[in-house]
Amino acid sequence: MDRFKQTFSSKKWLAIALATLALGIALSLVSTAFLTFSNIQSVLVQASVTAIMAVGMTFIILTGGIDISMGAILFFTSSLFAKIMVETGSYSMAFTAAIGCACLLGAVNGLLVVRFKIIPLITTLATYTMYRGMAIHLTGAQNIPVPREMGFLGNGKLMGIPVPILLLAIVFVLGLYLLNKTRFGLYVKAIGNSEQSARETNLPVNWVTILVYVIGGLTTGIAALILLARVGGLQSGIGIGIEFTVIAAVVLGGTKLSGGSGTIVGSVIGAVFLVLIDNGLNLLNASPYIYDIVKGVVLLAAVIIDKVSFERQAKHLLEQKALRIKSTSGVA
Amino acid sequence: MDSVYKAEGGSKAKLRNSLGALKTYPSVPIIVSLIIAFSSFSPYFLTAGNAESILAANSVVMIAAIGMTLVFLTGGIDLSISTVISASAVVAGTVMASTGSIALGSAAAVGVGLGFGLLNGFLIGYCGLTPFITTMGTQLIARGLAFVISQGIAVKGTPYALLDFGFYTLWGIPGVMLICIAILIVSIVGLSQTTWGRELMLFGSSRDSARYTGINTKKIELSVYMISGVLAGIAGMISIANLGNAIPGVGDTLLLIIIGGVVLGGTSMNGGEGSITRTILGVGILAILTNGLNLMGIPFYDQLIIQGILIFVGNGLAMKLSSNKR
Amino acid sequence: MPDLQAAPILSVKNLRKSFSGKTVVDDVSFDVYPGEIVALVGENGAGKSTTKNMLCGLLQPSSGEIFVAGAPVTQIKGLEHGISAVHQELSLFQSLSVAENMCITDLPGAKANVDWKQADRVAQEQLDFLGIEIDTKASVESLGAGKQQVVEIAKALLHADKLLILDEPTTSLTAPEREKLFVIMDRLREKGVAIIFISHFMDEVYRMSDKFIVLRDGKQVGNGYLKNVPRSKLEEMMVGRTIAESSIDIGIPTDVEAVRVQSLSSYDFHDVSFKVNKGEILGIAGLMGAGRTEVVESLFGIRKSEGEIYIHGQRVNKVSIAAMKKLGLCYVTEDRRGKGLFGIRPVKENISAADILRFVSRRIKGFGFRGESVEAQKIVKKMNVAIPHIDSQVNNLSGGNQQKVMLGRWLATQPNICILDEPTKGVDIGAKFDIHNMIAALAKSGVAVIIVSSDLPELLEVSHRITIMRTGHMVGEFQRDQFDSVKIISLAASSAFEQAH
Amino acid sequence: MSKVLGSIVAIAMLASSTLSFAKDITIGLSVDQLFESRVGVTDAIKAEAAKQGYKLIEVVADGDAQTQNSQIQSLVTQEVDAILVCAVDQNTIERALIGAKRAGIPVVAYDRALPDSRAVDAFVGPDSISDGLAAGQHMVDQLKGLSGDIVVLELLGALNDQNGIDRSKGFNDALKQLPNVEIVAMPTDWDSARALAATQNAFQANPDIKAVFAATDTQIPSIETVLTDIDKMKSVGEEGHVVVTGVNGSNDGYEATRKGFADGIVVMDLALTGQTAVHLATALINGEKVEMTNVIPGSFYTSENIESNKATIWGAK
Repeated sequence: MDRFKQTFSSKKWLAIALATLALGIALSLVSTAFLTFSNIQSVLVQASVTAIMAVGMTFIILTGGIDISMGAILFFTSSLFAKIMVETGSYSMAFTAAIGCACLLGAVNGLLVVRFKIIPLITTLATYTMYRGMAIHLTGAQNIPVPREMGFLGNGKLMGIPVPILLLAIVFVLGLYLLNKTRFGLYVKAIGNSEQSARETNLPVNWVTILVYVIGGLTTGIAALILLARVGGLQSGIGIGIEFTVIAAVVLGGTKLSGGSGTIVGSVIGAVFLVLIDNGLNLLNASPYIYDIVKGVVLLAAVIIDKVSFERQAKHLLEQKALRIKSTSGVA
Repeated sequence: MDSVYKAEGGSKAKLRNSLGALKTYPSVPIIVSLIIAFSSFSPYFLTAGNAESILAANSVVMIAAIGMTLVFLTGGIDLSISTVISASAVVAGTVMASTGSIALGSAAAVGVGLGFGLLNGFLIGYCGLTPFITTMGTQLIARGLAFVISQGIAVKGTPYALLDFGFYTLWGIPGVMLICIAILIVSIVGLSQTTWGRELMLFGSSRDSARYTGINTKKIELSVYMISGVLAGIAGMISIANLGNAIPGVGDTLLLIIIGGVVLGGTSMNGGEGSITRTILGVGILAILTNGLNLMGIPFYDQLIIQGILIFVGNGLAMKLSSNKR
Repeated sequence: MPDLQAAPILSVKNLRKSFSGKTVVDDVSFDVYPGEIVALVGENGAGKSTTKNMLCGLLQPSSGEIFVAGAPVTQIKGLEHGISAVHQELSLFQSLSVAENMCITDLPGAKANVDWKQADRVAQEQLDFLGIEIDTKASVESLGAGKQQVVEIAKALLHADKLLILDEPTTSLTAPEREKLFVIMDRLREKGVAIIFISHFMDEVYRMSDKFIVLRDGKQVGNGYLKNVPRSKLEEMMVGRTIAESSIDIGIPTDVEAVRVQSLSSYDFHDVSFKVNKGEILGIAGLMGAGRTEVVESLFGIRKSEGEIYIHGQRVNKVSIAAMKKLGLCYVTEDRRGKGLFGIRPVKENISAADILRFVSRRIKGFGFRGESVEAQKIVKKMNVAIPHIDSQVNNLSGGNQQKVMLGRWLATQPNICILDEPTKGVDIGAKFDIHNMIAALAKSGVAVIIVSSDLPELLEVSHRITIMRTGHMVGEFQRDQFDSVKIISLAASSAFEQAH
Repeated sequence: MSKVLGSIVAIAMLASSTLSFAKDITIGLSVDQLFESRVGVTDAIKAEAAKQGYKLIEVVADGDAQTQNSQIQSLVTQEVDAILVCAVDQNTIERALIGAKRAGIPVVAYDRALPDSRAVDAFVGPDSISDGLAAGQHMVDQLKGLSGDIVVLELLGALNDQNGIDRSKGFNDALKQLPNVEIVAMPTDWDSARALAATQNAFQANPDIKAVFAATDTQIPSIETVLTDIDKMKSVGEEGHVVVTGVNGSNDGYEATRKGFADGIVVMDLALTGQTAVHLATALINGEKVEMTNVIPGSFYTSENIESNKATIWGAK
C-alpha cells in the first residue's frame, strides 16, 4: 500500500490518467459511438493543438515561469504563414518564416524575462498585447485562405495515422527526450526548484530560461500550422485565449505552477482530458454554455484534491518526527 | 511630512520632496506629456465632452481595477473579476427585466459578486490554494453562468430610469463616474486610514510577519477577494447603465486592461507596494492613450502595440523607482 | 589514520578576514593532513562560518597565506583543489532525484544525451562506499533529513576528494543516522580524506576528531591534539570564562507566577513544563534544532500543541496569537527578515504593527492614523534606534536597528510576559548592550521574560534561571547562583549517542 | 502620422475639386471588428464617401462593446454629421446611440440590424432571412428524394447577432418543406475553430448527417476537414456526397463551390450595402425622410454557375 502511495505521489500524472480513463469508460457507457477507433482518433486530433502547446508550456512552467502570450504567438504565426503563402506561394518560405518567427517571439519573451526581471506574467501580458496588435497590423484583419494542399497537415494521413497525431507524437517524444535525456531538461527542473540554488551551482540559468520560452514559441508555431490547416484559412483573432486552456491542461496534468516538478505525459493527458469533457458534454447534448462551468469546477476540484493529498503527506512526515522525539528519553 | 524635513527646510528639502512624489507616482509625468501631446494633435481632445466620454467609458474598468489593486497588494491575483462583471450584469439584467426594480437588480449584482468573492476568498484564504489557478477556475464558472442565464444574448428590458442615469451628469461628471469616485474615496480612505487597510499592506509585504504579529491573515485574504467580487458586481451593474443592456460578455475582454492599468500604475504583483491612487493614474494613462490615439486616427491594432510597450516599460520603471526608494 | 609523512593537504597561516574595516576572523593558522579529522569549535559568532567560507573558497581572505598541497594560492578553488563543504542549510533541489542532485554539475554522457545509467551508477557507488542505502532514483523531498544530509555529503565527495568540511552535520539527525555518519567519516579517514568537522556537540568532537581548533571572538585561542586536552579545558577555551560576570542589574524576581506550561507536546518537542514568575528572566539554552523556538511559538499560539498553559494562574483554553496578545504576551521572533519585519514598509508602520490603535488618536472611531508618526518617533528615541527617517524602509536599516524596531513594536504593546527568541542575533556589540539593558529594565518593572538564545554568555548575563533543551526535551535547569557554562554546554550538547551509553 | 496627413491632403484636394457649396461633411464610421466581409463593406463605404467628398473618421472596437461605446461617444464629441455603425452585438451600444441622437446626429446601422434600438434612423444590410431561405431551398432540392429520417447539421452564427438569427430562421423555414428532417444546431460564434470542433462532435454523435448548412461560408473549409477525417469527402454528384450550403461570399465559399465540394452559396452584395449606407447618411443629413429598413438580398450560386459570376463575388480572388 505504501509502495502504491509512493509511486502515486511521485508520478502525479497518474491521477489525471486515471481520471481520463474513468471519463472515457463513463462516456463509452453513455454512447456506443465513443469507444470506436475513429472516435478515439478524432479525440486525439482535436486535442493535438492544445497538447502540442502544452508540451512547450510545461517547460516554461517547470522553470517557474508562465507564458500568456502563446495565443497571440499562434495568431501572429498563422497570420505570417498565410500572408507569405498568399504573396509568394512558396511553402518552404512560409514554413521557415512561420516557425522561425514563432521561435523568435518566444525568444523575445525569454530575453525580456531574463533581462528585466519583471515577473513572467506581466512580461508576457505586455508581449501578448503587442504580438496581437502586430498580427492584425500584418493582415489588416483579413481572412486569408490557405491552399487546400495544406489541409494535409490538418487531416492528411501518413501510414494510416492522421498527421496532427503524428506531429503530436513527434513533439511529445522530442519533449520527453529534451526533458529527460539532456542536461537542459535537468537544468529546467532545477531552476524551477530554486533559481537561487541553480545560480549558486553555476547552472546557465539565463540561457535555459530563454530556451524554454523559445520551445514554447516553437510548439505554438507547430500548433498554429495544424490549426490553420484544419480551419482552412486564417481567421482574424485565431488562437487568442487558447493559452488558458493550455495552462489548465498543464496544471491538470500535475505540473506545479510554482515550477520544479511536473511531466510532459501529464500535460498531454490533461489536454486530452479537456477534449473528453467537451466530447462528453456534446454526447449528453448539454448546452454549450455549460462547458465553461464544468471545466471550472473540474479545475478547482483538481487543485483541491492535490492540496489535500499534499497536506496529508506533510502531516505524515511531521508525525514521524514526533514519534522519533518521543522515543528519545528526556533524562541525561 | 514631519520633523526631519522641517528641520532641513529650504529648497533642497522641497526638491527632495517633489522627487519623492515622482518616485511614488511615476505615471504623473507620463499623463501630463500624453495630455500635452494629444491636445496639440487634436482640437477635440481637450474638450468637456471628450473628458466626459473618457470618464464615463472607464468607470467599469476603474471600479474593477480598485478590486484588482487590493488583491495585488496582498500578493494575489483575481482572474475572475472580468467574468464576474459579466455574470452579475446578466443576473441583474434578468432580475430587472422581470421585476423592473433597479434596487433588486443592484442587490442581485452585488450578491453575485459577493458570492464569487467569498468562494475565491475561502479557497485562497482558508484552504490555501494558489490564487492564479483558483480564480482561473471561478473565471470559467462565472463566464459559463453568464452565458447559461442569458443564452448568450444581451438581456433587454433595462428600466428607463437606469438608462437615464447613464446620461446623468453633475458639473460635467457622468453619474456612473460619480459612483466610481465615491468608491475610490471609500477605498483610498479604507486602505490608508483604517486598521484593516494597514493590516492588508503589512500582510502583502510579508505574510509570515503578519501572522507572527497576530494579524488575522485568513480574514484579510478573504475580505480582499470578497471586496474584489463585490466591486466586480457593482461594475457589472454600472455596465448596464453605461451600455443600456446587460451583455453576457461585457467584462470578458476587460481583464487584461484591468491588470494592465494596475500594473502600469506601479502596484507590484508581489504585494505590499502600491496604492489605489497609482491605479487611478495607471487606468488614466490607458484611457487617455486609447482616446487620444483614436482621435488621431491610429488604427486599434497599432494602439495595441503601443499599449503593450507601455505596460512593460511603465511597470519596469515603477519597479525600478520603488526599489531605489530612500 | 593521519598520514603525517605526507605534506599537509591544506595549510593556512595568519588568516584574516574583515568586512568594511571590521575584523571578523583574525590570526588563524593550522595544518590539515590527509586522513585527519580536525574539529573547529567555538561559540556562536566566534567566526567559524567565516573561516569555513574562506576554506571552501566562498570568501577570499583579507590577508594571510594559504598552501594547498604545499603550493601557495591566494584563494581556494573548491573543485580544482579537491575541497568542498557541506553547509548547514542544504542546497539540494528538492524535487529532483538523488542521482540527479549528486551529478548535476558534472553529468556523465553527452550534453544532449545524458547517461543516466552511468549517473545512477556513479551515485550508487558513492553511496555504497559511504555504506548508506538510498534509492538513487528517489526524489530528495521524499527522504528524511538524515538521508538528505548524507546525499549532500555524497555529492560533496563526488567533486572534492581531498578535504571535506562538515558544518554541524548532525543537528537534524536521529541517533542511528548519526552513527551512520560517523561510520562514513571513519571510512573517509581511512581513504585519506581529511575532514574539518564543525560541531557544538563535545562528545561528538571527542569521539571523532584527532585535532581541534578553538575560535573565540574571531581569534584562534587554541589548537592541538585533542587527546592532550580534557573536555572541561576545551570548553573553558571556547567560553573564555567559567562563571557569569554580570555587569547588569537584573533585579530580583517576585514569587507571583506569570506563566506556567504543563506537559506541552507537539510534533517537535515532548512533555515540556516550566514556569516563569513576574520579574523573572528565564533563559532557554540549547542547540539549534533542539525545539526551543517551537516551544515558545506554541506558547504564543503560532503552532499547535497539546498540554496546559496557564497565564497569571488562569488556564488558557483556546490558545491563539490573538488570545495570547490580549493576555499580555509578546513574542519577538528569531527570523527577523522572514517572520518579523515588513521589509518594504516604513519604520513607523513596523513599529505600530502589533497594536496599531495604541499609536493613533482617532477623532472618528476606526479612522485615521493621526499621531502615529509622533508616537512611533517616541519609541524610536526610547529604543535608541538610528534611522534617517521614520518613513524609511526597514530593509535599509542595520541588523541592530532592525532588531530594536522589532523590540520596540512589541514593547509598545506593554506586555507583561515577554518572549524573546535570539534577541541579539546578528547585532553589533553596542546594540547588544542596549538590548540587554532593556531586558533587565523590563524584568525590574515586573515583566516575566523568556529568552531563547544560542549565545550562552548572553543567557548567563541576563537570566535569573536557565533551562536547557535537547532534542525536544527539557533536560536540566540552573539557578543563577549555580550557573556553570561548562555544565550547561555539556548538557545541551550531549547527543543521543551519549545517552545511549 | 503620414496616414493622417495623407488623408487630410486627399480630402482637401477633393473638397477643392468638387464644386461643393456646402460645408465639409464628416462621417463617423464605427466598426465592431475587422474581418473579411466587414472589411468588404467598410471599404465600399470608404470608396463611396471619398466619391462624395466626405471626410471619414473610422474607429474599430475590436469586438468590445465598452470600447465601441466610448468610440461612438468620441465621434459625438468630434461633432460628426452622421454616424455609420455596425454594432458589436445587438443592444450593446444603445446608450451611446441615444447619446448621438440627443446630440442631433443621425445614425445609420449597417450590416447588423439593431431591431430594438430607439436611436437608429435607418438600417441597411443583407436580407438575412431570404439569404437563409435561398441556401435552405437549394438543400431541400438536393435532399428531396431521400427517404427515412434525414439529419442535417446547422452551424449557427452567434446567438446574439441578428444576421445569424435571421439566416437560421430563413434556413429553418425552408427545411420545413421536408417532413422527415431533423436539424442538429451548433452555435459557433462565427469562429472557425469552434465550428471545426462542433462539426467534429456532431459527426461523432450522428455519423449519418446528410447535409450541413454554414451560417458563414468561411467555415466550409472546417467542414471539409472533418469530412476528410472520416473519409466522407465526396464531390457534388458523387455517391455519398454530403450536401453543403452557406451564406456570405468569401473566397473560402467561392473556392469550395467552384471545386464542387459545396453545393452552393449565397453571396452578399457588399458594395451595394456600403454605397446605400452612405446615401442614407447623406439623405438624413439633408433632412430627407428615408426608409427605416433597407435590405439587400444576396444571390445564390451553385457550383455550375459560380465561376462565370466570379466578378460579382466580393470574396473571390
